Amino acid sequence: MLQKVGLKSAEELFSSIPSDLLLRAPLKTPAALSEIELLAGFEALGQRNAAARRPSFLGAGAYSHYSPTIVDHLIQRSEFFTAYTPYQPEISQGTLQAIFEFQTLVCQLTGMEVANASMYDGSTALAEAVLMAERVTRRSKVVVSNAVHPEYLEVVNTYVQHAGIDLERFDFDAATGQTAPGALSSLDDKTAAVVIQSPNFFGCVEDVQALADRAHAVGALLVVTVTEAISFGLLRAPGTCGADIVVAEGQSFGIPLSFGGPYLGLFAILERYARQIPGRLVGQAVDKEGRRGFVLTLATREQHIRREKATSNICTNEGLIALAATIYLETMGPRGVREVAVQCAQKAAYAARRIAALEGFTLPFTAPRFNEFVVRAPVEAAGLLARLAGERNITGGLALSRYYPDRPNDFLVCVTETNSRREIDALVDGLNGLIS
Amino acid sequence: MLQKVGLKSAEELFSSIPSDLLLRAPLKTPAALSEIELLAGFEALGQRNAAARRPSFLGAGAYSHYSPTIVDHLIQRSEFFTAYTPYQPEISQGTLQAIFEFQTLVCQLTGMEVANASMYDGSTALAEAVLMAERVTRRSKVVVSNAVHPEYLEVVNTYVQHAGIDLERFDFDAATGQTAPGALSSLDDKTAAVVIQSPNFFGCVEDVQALADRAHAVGALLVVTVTEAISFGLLRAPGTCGADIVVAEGQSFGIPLSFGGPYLGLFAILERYARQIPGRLVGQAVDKEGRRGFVLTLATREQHIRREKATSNICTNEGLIALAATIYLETMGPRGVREVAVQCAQKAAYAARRIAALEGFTLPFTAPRFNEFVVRAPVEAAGLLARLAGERNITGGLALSRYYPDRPNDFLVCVTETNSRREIDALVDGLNGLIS
Amino acid sequence: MNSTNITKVTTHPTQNEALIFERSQPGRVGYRLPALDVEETPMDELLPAGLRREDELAGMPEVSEVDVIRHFTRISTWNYSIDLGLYPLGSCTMKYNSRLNERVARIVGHAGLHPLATEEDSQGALQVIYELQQHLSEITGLAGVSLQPAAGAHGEMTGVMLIRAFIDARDGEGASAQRRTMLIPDSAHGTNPASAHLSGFNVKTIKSTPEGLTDLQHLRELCARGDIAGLMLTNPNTVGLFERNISEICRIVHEAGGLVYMDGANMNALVGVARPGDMGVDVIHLNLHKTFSTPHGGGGPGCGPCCCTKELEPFLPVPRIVRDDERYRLDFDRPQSIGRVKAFFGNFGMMLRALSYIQTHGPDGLREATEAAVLNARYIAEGLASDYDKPFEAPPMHEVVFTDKRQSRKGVHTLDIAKRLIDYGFHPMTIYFPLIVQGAMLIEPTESVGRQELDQFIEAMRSIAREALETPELVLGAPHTTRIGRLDEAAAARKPVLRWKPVEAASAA
Amino acid sequence: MNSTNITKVTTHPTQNEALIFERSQPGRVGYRLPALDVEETPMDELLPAGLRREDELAGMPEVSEVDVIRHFTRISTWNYSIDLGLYPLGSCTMKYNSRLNERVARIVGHAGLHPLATEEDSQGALQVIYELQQHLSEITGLAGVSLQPAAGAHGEMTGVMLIRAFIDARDGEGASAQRRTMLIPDSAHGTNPASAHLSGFNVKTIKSTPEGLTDLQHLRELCARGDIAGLMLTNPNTVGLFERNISEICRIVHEAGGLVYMDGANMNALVGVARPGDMGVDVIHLNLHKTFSTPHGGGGPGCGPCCCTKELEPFLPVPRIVRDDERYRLDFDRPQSIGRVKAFFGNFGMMLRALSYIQTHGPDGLREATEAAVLNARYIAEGLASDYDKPFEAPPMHEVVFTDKRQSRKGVHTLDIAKRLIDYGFHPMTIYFPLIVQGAMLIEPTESVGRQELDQFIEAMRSIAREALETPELVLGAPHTTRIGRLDEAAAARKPVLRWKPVEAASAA
Ligand SMILES: Cc1ncc(COP(=O)(O)O)c(C=O)c1O
Ligand SMILES: Cc1ncc(COP(=O)(O)O)c(C=O)c1O
Repeated sequence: MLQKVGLKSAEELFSSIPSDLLLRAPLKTPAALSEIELLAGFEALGQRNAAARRPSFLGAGAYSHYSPTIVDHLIQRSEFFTAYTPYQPEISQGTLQAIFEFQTLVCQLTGMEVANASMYDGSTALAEAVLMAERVTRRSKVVVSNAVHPEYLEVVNTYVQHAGIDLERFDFDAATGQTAPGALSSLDDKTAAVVIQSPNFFGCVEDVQALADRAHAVGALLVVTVTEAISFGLLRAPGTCGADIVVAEGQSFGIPLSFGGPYLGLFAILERYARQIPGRLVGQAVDKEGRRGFVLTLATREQHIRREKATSNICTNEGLIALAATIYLETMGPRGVREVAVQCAQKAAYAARRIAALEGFTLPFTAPRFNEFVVRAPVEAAGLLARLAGERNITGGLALSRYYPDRPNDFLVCVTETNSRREIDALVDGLNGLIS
Repeated sequence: MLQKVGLKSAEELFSSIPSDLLLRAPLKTPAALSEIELLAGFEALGQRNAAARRPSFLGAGAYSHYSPTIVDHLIQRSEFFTAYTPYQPEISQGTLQAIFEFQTLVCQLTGMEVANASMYDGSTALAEAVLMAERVTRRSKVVVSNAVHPEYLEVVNTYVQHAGIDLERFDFDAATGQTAPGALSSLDDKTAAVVIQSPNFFGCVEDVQALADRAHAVGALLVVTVTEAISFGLLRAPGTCGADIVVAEGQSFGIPLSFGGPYLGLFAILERYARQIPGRLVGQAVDKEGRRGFVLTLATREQHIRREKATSNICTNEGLIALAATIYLETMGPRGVREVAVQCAQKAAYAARRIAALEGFTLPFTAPRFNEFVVRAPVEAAGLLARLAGERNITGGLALSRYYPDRPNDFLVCVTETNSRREIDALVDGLNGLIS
Repeated sequence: MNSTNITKVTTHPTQNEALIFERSQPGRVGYRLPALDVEETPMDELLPAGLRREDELAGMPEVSEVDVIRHFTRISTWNYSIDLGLYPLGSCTMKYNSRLNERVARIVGHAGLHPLATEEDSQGALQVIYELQQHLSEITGLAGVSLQPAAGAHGEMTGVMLIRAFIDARDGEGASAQRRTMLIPDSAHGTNPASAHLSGFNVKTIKSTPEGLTDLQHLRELCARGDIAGLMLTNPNTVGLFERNISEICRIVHEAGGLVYMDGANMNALVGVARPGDMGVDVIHLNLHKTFSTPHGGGGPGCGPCCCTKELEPFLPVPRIVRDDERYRLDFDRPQSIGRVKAFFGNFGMMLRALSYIQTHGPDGLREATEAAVLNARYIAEGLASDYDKPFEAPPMHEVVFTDKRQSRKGVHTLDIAKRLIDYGFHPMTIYFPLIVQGAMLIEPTESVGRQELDQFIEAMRSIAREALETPELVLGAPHTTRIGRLDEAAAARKPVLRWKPVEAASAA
Repeated sequence: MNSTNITKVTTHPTQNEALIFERSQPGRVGYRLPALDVEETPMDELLPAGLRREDELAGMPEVSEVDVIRHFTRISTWNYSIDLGLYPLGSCTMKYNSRLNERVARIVGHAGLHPLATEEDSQGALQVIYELQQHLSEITGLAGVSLQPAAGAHGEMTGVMLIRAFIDARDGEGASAQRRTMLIPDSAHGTNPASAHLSGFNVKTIKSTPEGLTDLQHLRELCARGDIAGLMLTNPNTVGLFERNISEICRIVHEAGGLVYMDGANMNALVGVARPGDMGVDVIHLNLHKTFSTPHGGGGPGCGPCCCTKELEPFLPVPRIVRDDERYRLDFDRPQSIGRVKAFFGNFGMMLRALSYIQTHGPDGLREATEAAVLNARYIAEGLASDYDKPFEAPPMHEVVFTDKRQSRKGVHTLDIAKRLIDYGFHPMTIYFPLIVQGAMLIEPTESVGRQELDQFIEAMRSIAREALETPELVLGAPHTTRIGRLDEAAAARKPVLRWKPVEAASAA
């Protein structure tokens, strides 16, 4: 082939690169490995991730849910996972129809009118929601609850730092754990949005409607974030409580924990803001013979057309993860999603009741919860959890000191349908045993 | 739907079954399990198969070889694994073309002219070969080497017990481990076939040509069995040494051990016997416009046409396993198959050398070997191997007492490319340590 | 102007994927192995040159990994499969193959277990086999179970050999030599007579009645001759009808000193509803790759357990898998056994899947599957009754047979209808089987299909019936939508080309 | 008579698979969960009624497991994919996605690891991240690497924010406020200006020369104004040419006080051959889903590492993953960091795959892949030169751009050629990008294709060129072989239907 293109050596392929820029030695990356060796290496590394095989009560933005076997099987169809963005609809209808179903499912779950084809994850979806609120309202102040996931808050901070947006924080009630509408004192006609999370970072379910009313009273939008998307199965849909933008982390829908990614940002809005939404949208279309098909649509919002004036810079999104979530949701159906949600809530209630009954442990927050709750230990939580892991082989939850140095004894416990009663009892036993 | 077919209840569906035959109570099979529970149950059972995760030197008809990742991935394409026998060629060309490639590969490996679409496994393929030899020669005596896999011999016995075939056995040389042409004293003009295995059960490579000459001298066929099909990569093809029928176990071609099945019977013959071959055959064909396609062919040999006069009763064969072997062989290619074979032989030679050097251990057979060899321990082998497993976590081989009570101290060691030098050294160390 | 011609492109890579051998490029490789990590022995020391092959495996394809992926992905698209829709092959029970079962079969503790591991080291696998035996015993109502046979026909051979061994033991070799007749209905699957023959029996054919059932009168006559070893009966039979005289049939055979073998290929009509053991059946084989959903895999692997009465149990193949308290072990000590029918223990991977199927369904689920399978067949029977002739009146169980009588008057035959069905997006039904029905079309929907798709299928079949009247050439020329048209099978058999050869070699030959 | 019409059946289930919502049947389920194993809390105690949803998730589909399998298997057949053949989308690097990498990503110890596990409990994963950082640093010649960004555009945003943070730190907030101009060539990908805008920069466009390179003169002019923060340059650029003046370009920008951002989407032309860090580039993003083979997945997920010089490293997102002796840990103590750009650590699953890619190839394999990718593009450039106009003379690197100038004289445009290519069994190239080329057709074959298939592609393109002359209506009406024809995108955008609604609701609306 070199001959055919008139070259004598592979080097000549790079003759347009000035020779002083050419590498003279091979890269110092590891020598080529065979499959056997490579797999053994990654297996060994996996063994060093001790938490991956341990009963776990970690949540806080990433959740252990059961994923039906067919989910991972179907996303491995070559036709899905080795295709790209459906730029050519005639030859990408599989992907397009799946996204259209995804958008519909997200609308149904959130109670919203329009959903996009996905964002990177919950945190970046929230940041984009804040930017969108500014575009929609042309106001520059955004008031954010302190009970939003701390890492989400950090991401929002990063995204808006050069966007001329003032972020203000408002606090939650120390007794209930809910953000207090009363704390929303600074709302005014410069406020673009009020941003909350429900269930919030501490597992407390917010009074979304009350907060929506407060926001709407000054003409601001209510942005609701959800990190535990399975809660849609049991909790009132934000769209029926006044939310204007709902963003969520979709990882709960059958996506592996995978040390934090790839996950799935859900983004849903009211129809009137459709032309301001970031990301891709799939819409219905017909061909000349009237046959239904699907296409990428409203592309004029996007970077490849609008460049710096686009609603977002996003291009590659989370396609395959959105497909996995779609398959998960369609397999589980309304009953399944509800049953998972109910089991999560039931098991969390059981765990909370049993832990609360332990000598020395309290639950500092009183608000209704879904499947996460804060526990206050009689000792420093990080140390307690480390001992629980080492001595009882249980990951008991997240020490809140990671984000809140002023809460040394608190930890966040998450219970899902994958935690058996035996595991919960072992957790309770372990906490009790390590303290007494 | 019941209504639509004019019924009132599901029971009525079974009204043609006399009521005294109807089950009145549910079956006493286990209660339905969810995916989570079921997987946990099978995982727990898998944990009780201690040998599955241990470095192992077991062979003797089932071999640990590395299977490239794409093999298992591709056979899980719905289009392959949820299809059936390609009765309707227009809608089964994928399966048919793959089988045609399989047949070609089997011919290339064995050096034969025609191969079928597979038999159940090596042992039943051998039994069918014996039956075929009788059909081809119209003679009734079959002379079988004692160095054929003992379980294969048992299967042949079962198959021929009502076929009017006399099986005679002939012995191997106690010093070399090879079957001795000299032992073939009873060959005569009633002999339909001489049956050997090479490498034989003790790992010794037979002198196929010499045995073929002996068989042919009396007008008998030579049937060659191979249990370790990777040996085709290095050893002379039986077809170039006078074999008339070659059968083999194809498990070595990327098929999991899976406690003995499903495996893959290879069956290859000289072209002149094609109409006597058992099992399915795929052949090339053309459509009206001259396009090439493939069809099941020479069906008049088969049970669905010829019924009791068929060349075999086989119907369902090992389709998907044949596909896996095809993918394996095409991925490895000639170089890969040869390299695996060479590594097996090299590593076995290394292991044999090191074990032979141990105080108290000898190798009773002197013939050339491929990747298996018999070791004679200074103590009873079964007990030694049990200690090796328990104390050193190594499955050291097969105690021959399982089949040969008169060989209490012998065990068969198999080494493949998956056994690292570290494992071999640990085996040698272990044997040494447990004895001294 | 023919619009197909102008728009159709003949060089489409997916549609024209060649044989892999034709894609071979010297030097390409698709594998990566670790380097040899032991001291190398000189080749001649390893093996004398005379024993080594010299051809370097010439002719085997040299391709890259992505070549292999594209090759098989492309040719896979030429297949129909259950996952694409209804696959109504009668007698084959093409039901959904659960992905969960595939996952189970790949658990390392099972997939990586060597068959010659010690009992101690394989307790989990032995328990799998033991439990599946127990469940199949419960489902069939028969005490003895061997999972060794690799497929239905293999189970048949095993079962028939049991009968022979039992009779030999009962009557003594000399006396039993007079009992060498196996009765088999004319509607039976070809494997039945072939298996009987393998066991040294002479096959006699029993007629079916006009209702599609075993002719009792004929059976009595044949039994009266004193030479029968047994009867091989499929139930529901191959026209989809339950042999309602089964108890009487068994009585007749038993009274004549014979045993009753039931071909259990159609157990999908009975699981949880009725048990062969309760009917008087002595031996049965099951097809785990039909009733118990293990994948058909383009033609296998299968698993054909043989189940039998207590009386026949001593004759089952060795080793048996038995339980002593909490320990499972191999029992080789069965002096009356017919022997081994396969190396090792049978197709263990299929057993895992079948056990998973049974555990997934539970007792109610198993029965519900049966009900749905039968209901679906009834629905099709009903839906096609107006357009196709049914040779038998009685409502069918899990499959229904039609004939092409009405269509053949216009020159359209079963084969044509089958091929035209492909254009409608369905796999054809089983055709020309059973042999007793002229132009048989045997349709088995299984439980794995919803009403919507049944309606689509019925509509397609009715539409073809209309086409057979109005535009028969459309049906006769079908399929029109596949890569290739009907292939010349006769020519293929006349001068068989059974393998690829390099061009030079091929032209030289 | 139109033969398509007579033979085409419109009810084909696979071709007509409906939306899943249209298949819903009340009561059907596809899941099985264990029974609740704790004492149940009364619902009202669990959650006040006012907080619970009341709609029972109405509208969500109720289907069985096999319904789901068939639904997705069927619609999957409407997609083209890499595994079917050449997917020459320029700028997207549609290379083979190794199955081994998929297996690696599913190893339980990785796939099951929670991102908030303690450092102690996640040493394996932290090592994966650390090692990949090291390798990417070696490959780019840049010292600092963050794997946090989730895709290329995200990496751009991160990189541009680094530039801003660096300038703010260097010049002080007040002074740096004067430097708010980001220069971007007219040929750049749309994400570049969008990302610059997100970081508060004003975009100024630089022209390209007739040779397809950055106009140095224009660059100097723009740099002379004293307000530039930097330049975002793609190299090789989006017309597939290496910016041979790259060192000079970097010098000009640096002298003007700006920094150079390189869009690394085209690194498949450079890995193992030349390093951005050696060229003077300050920041770059990589697309692991392009150069490092992680699957495109129908539009993601990606992973867009941001690599930068030592000077910029303090500004990278937190946490950094660092090594202390044999221990890996998260370093949050970076006071100058721009902050977090994503929760947790980025798309870890993609990092596993990319690391596996690097380990599989080894240094030589990485370079060979680059060589093959460039050679293949050259081969296409050569093969199509006689039939299509190339806007730029220079031989291309890993991708080549053509224009439809010649064809459009006959009324056939790039879009038509692209659609016609579908009939020939190929995915179209990238079209109408970059914007500076009239009717651009940007073709990137990657290394994952053999000569045979390149020849088929070239032949297809040349055949289309002939058709454009001889039977243009054939090209204008393409594709002819797909389920549906060209869709009316304008109408779809005018009255967008962005979700399914139940028929009543839809008609009420
Ligand atoms: C009625 C009947 N009996 C026996 C068999 C043989 O079963 P197998 O193909 O598993 O050998 C079949 C299957 O094809 C069958 O349909
Ligand atoms: C040149 C170029 N830059 C940037 C991007 C954006 O990368 P991503 O899609 O990963 O966000 C792309 C990819 O589409 C690209 O081709």
